[in-house]
Amino acid sequence: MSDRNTEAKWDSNRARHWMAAAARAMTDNEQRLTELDSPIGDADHGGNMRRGFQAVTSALDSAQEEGQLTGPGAVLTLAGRTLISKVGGASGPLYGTLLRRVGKTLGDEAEVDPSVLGEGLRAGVEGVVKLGGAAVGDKTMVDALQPAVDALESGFAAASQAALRGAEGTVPLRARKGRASYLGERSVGHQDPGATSAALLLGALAEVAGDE
Amino acid sequence: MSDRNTEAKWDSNRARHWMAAAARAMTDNEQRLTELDSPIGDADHGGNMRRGFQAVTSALDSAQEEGQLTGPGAVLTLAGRTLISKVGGASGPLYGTLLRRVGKTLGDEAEVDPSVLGEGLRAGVEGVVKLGGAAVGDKTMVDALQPAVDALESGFAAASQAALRGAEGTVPLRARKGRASYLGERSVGHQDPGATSAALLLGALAEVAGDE
Amino acid sequence: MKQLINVPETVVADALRGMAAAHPELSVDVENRVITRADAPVAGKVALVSGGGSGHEPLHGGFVGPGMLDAACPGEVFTSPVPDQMTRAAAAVDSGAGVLFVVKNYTGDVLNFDMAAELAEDEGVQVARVLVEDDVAVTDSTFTAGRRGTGGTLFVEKIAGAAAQEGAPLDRVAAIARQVSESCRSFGVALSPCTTPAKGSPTFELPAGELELGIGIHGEPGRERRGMMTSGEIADATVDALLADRMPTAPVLALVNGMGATPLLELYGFNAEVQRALSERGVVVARTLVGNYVTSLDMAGCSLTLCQADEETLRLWDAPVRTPGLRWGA
Amino acid sequence: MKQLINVPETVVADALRGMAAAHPELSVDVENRVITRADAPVAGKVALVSGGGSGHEPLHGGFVGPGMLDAACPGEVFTSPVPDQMTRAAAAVDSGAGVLFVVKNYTGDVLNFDMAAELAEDEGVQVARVLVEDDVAVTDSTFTAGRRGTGGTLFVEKIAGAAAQEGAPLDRVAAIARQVSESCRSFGVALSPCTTPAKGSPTFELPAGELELGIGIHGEPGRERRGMMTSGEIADATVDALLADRMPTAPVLALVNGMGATPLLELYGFNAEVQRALSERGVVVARTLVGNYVTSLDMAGCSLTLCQADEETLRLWDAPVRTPGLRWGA
Ligand SMILES: Nc1ncnc2c1ncn2[C@@H]1O[C@H](COP(=O)(O)OP(=O)(O)O)[C@@H](O)[C@H]1O
Ligand SMILES: Nc1ncnc2c1ncn2[C@@H]1O[C@H](COP(=O)(O)OP(=O)(O)O)[C@@H](O)[C@H]1O
Ligand SMILES: [Mg+2]
Ligand SMILES: [Mg+2]
Ligand SMILES: [Mg+2]
Ligand SMILES: [Mg+2]
Repeated sequence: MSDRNTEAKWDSNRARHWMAAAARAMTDNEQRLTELDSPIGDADHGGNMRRGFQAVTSALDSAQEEGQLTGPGAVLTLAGRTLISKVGGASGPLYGTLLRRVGKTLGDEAEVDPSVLGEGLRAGVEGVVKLGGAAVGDKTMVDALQPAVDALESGFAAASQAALRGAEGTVPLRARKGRASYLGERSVGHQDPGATSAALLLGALAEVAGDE
Repeated sequence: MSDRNTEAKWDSNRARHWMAAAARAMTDNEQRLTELDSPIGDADHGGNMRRGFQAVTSALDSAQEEGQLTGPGAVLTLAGRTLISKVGGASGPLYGTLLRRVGKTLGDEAEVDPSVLGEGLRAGVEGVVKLGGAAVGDKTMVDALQPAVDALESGFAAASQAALRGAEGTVPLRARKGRASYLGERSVGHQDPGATSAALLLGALAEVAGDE
Repeated sequence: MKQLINVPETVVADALRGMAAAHPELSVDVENRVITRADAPVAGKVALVSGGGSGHEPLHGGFVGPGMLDAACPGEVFTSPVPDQMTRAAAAVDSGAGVLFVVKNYTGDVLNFDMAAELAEDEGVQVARVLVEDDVAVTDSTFTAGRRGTGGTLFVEKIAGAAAQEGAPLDRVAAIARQVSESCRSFGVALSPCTTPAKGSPTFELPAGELELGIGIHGEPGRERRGMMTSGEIADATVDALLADRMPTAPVLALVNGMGATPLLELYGFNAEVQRALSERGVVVARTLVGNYVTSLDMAGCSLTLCQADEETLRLWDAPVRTPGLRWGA
Repeated sequence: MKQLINVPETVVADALRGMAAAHPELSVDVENRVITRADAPVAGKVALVSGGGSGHEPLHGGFVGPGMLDAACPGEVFTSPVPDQMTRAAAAVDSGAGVLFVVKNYTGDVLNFDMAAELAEDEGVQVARVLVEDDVAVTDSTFTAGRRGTGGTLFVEKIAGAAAQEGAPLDRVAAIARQVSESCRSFGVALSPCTTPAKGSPTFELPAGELELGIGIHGEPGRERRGMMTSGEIADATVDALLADRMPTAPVLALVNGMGATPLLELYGFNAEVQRALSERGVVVARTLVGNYVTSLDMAGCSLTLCQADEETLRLWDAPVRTPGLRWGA
């Protein structure tokens, strides 16, 4: 994945493409996410993500038709609000908060620099940490999100790579947050589903950042 | 099996031996009877027969201690009453009626000729047919009992053989009585559990008739 | 299948001890296997006694209480009880107004209850009997033991129980019971077989992707095996089977019954399809009961019972009932 | 495992349509997934709102009615509902006396209910919250998301519901709810896993001859796997786990709960062993409820909840309740 377009501005279309790519990734990986959520969770993460991001794309389509998507901030704020009001579970409020915070940071501008989007992501991940109380190493989505924003300086592709490595790095961890924590030692040896979907979300970002 | 002792009289001890041999046969074949009762019934015939005949032997033991078993008629009447009050299901009243009728026919005598026992069996099977309304060919215990009493002229061993053949002959039949009848055509191809236990009961009789 | 039991031999006795501990309003004779209302006999009231093999809970023991049964006799799993239980129960609950035996039509139940009726009458108890035979999956009744008694039993016990509670005499209670029994039709479907404690393995094989139509409540296989169907298709097939036998006119009572292992979530979803199927065929339902009431151990599946009511039976259906398994009204 | 469904996507909506058809005393908003008492808001009464993932029926929707909940919000299967449902429910049932949210302690439920509380308060509804966290199988709470909310939820909803029905103000209802919540302890055992509609296969593997101790109600595996045990051994292990955490003094309420696919016959038998185990350890039980109340789809198994009561909570427990899933009193 090349970063040739990482300097290009982010407008509402590009933000929508990110959400569309995320929806595709969640749909394609629904079964895998649910399988990961079975041994250490309750087997609903794939459905939650697919349902949530599909709701996001249709909410964005409607808002676009009505001319409400005046900038990338509006897109991501609506995406976050939609996740909160359609997903449920732990992941709905957490991902919803993440995207809403990104959107809030981007504000009302019609387009923003990639660095502003990066700033937004940092704020978003802070929001996730504040809401969920998880730290790196607790075997949650934070284990993918935090390394990703830490790598943002080197571009979105690097962030996506870091998220992937972070997700894979959850395998040996013992969970301390979320449903997997109930298993204690038995949570070891399984990859965290939320960290995996976080890597998909960052992957979709890198794809859109690099391809346009 | 030889009929060398078929001429010997039947007293209360010999009747008790029949019941004890029947109890052994039912216990040894419990699983088989239940397996037969699974595809075309409700998987309880083995338990019913084991439970019933074990109750019979303990009732007989108590009655013997109290000196109440003055003849084979008393033994078989008590056996029948015990089956009625301990087994339940279709087989409890039917086998209970069979043995009670035998006992009633034998009356109060201290011992009776084998031919009187044969007469009793004929009356008993009549009682079963009257109570249950099944005819030969309906795929029930009557398919073993009726040929058995028809063969009684040739002795108990012959009756036992006829019961066995009758039980095996139920395989191709379509059931018209009892639980198996609900299956219609699908009852074909399975041996009737009650006919099978009837053959065991007659087998126990032949054993005791021939061995003493 | 694994079971939450000690040993197969004590399953029924253990359950009765557990019922006794949970229900002080019942009097449970564990040794003799008779469950009665603790306040029985109720002066002047006709008493209802039912029973059958265990494994169908809450039927019948869970239906003992004001407005329904006065006593229940649980047999071994899937084995009808013995006459001694029924005569003992009749003697315990008879106030002198007589006893109605509610009997599901199975050879064993019929034979044992008939023997008990004779014995009880010898002891001076006036006995009437109603036979429940509602399962339309049993066709060609002349070549079979006749239709099985299944879900309709609940309607007979509830409605006749309400009549008895109101003080109707024995012949009236029996007449109402027979009318309800004749007005009930049931049809059942299994998605998985059940496992009896004694056998310890499923009573029949049902591969993934197949179901059995027209099953009974004793783990016996049904009349027909088909490829897996949706809840809507099962509702259509079930409703068609019932209406082909009898087209009820309003008011109609419906029991959407789970066989034991089907989650309530699925059962309610099935009810939505049943209501759609019925209304598409012009049947208007006055009352619907959804739940696990006439079960078959851990079988997954469902049955539908339709009961053609009239103003009087509808009123008796709505009358108060206070049992562990069914409860409403004051 | 086969399921009685149309397609996984419509399972919850189908069930709500089926509930609506069966329960005219409830008002079911299928589109927005809110179940309320048809007579809500009840003037002057504090309203109780609960909710959570579907798959635990009758919890919570089956507990809506006089004496218990005013509204329930069902999420997708095993997925907590969304804030919109809760704020909508709160607005529908608030009479001005305020709303108590009864929340089971799961990250998702807590986050969504907290967001809803903020939104509802913005809209002028007074909201209090009680967290149910009764599952002693979750140890080392500091290294986990904390104890799960399971069977204790029923006690909280019933007892706080009775207080609200009697006219207690919000702070009092919330205080009682918290007291009950703190007094409940639960422990669950699975004999077989469950199958979610979306996954279509069991959520974990449990070979013949093994069981899981310390399971939750979302198909998640437990803390420990053991060789198959008898009902008596399971009762001993369960009671020991509960009493090690808290030794209750009289009066004690007990819920012997089935996980969904365990026959009532087995559950009553298990209750006999639970009562034995408790009395051997000196615990006297004042009330026992046996049945499938807080389930996990088609999981076979059971859980035990003990609730330390006092004279006041015992009285509120005995107070009338009229819901599809729990009903007693006038
Ligand atoms: N407190 C938390 N902070 C951050 N992430 C969390 C927290 N709790 C759970 N998660 C994430 O949520 C994922 C589970 O999401 P999902 O299955 O959709 O919700 P639920 O656990 O409610 O079923 C976990 O894999 C984990 O990554
Ligand atoms: N009407 C009948 N007449 C004679 N025998 C019958 C009749 N009905 C059933 N049986 C016999 O009873 C057997 C079943 O006995 P059992 O399994 O103990 O009782 P149930 O059918 O009540 O479970 C059948 O295999 C059949 O041989
Ligand atoms: Mg999950
Ligand atoms: Mg049988
Ligand atoms: Mg039987
Ligand atoms: Mg979930």
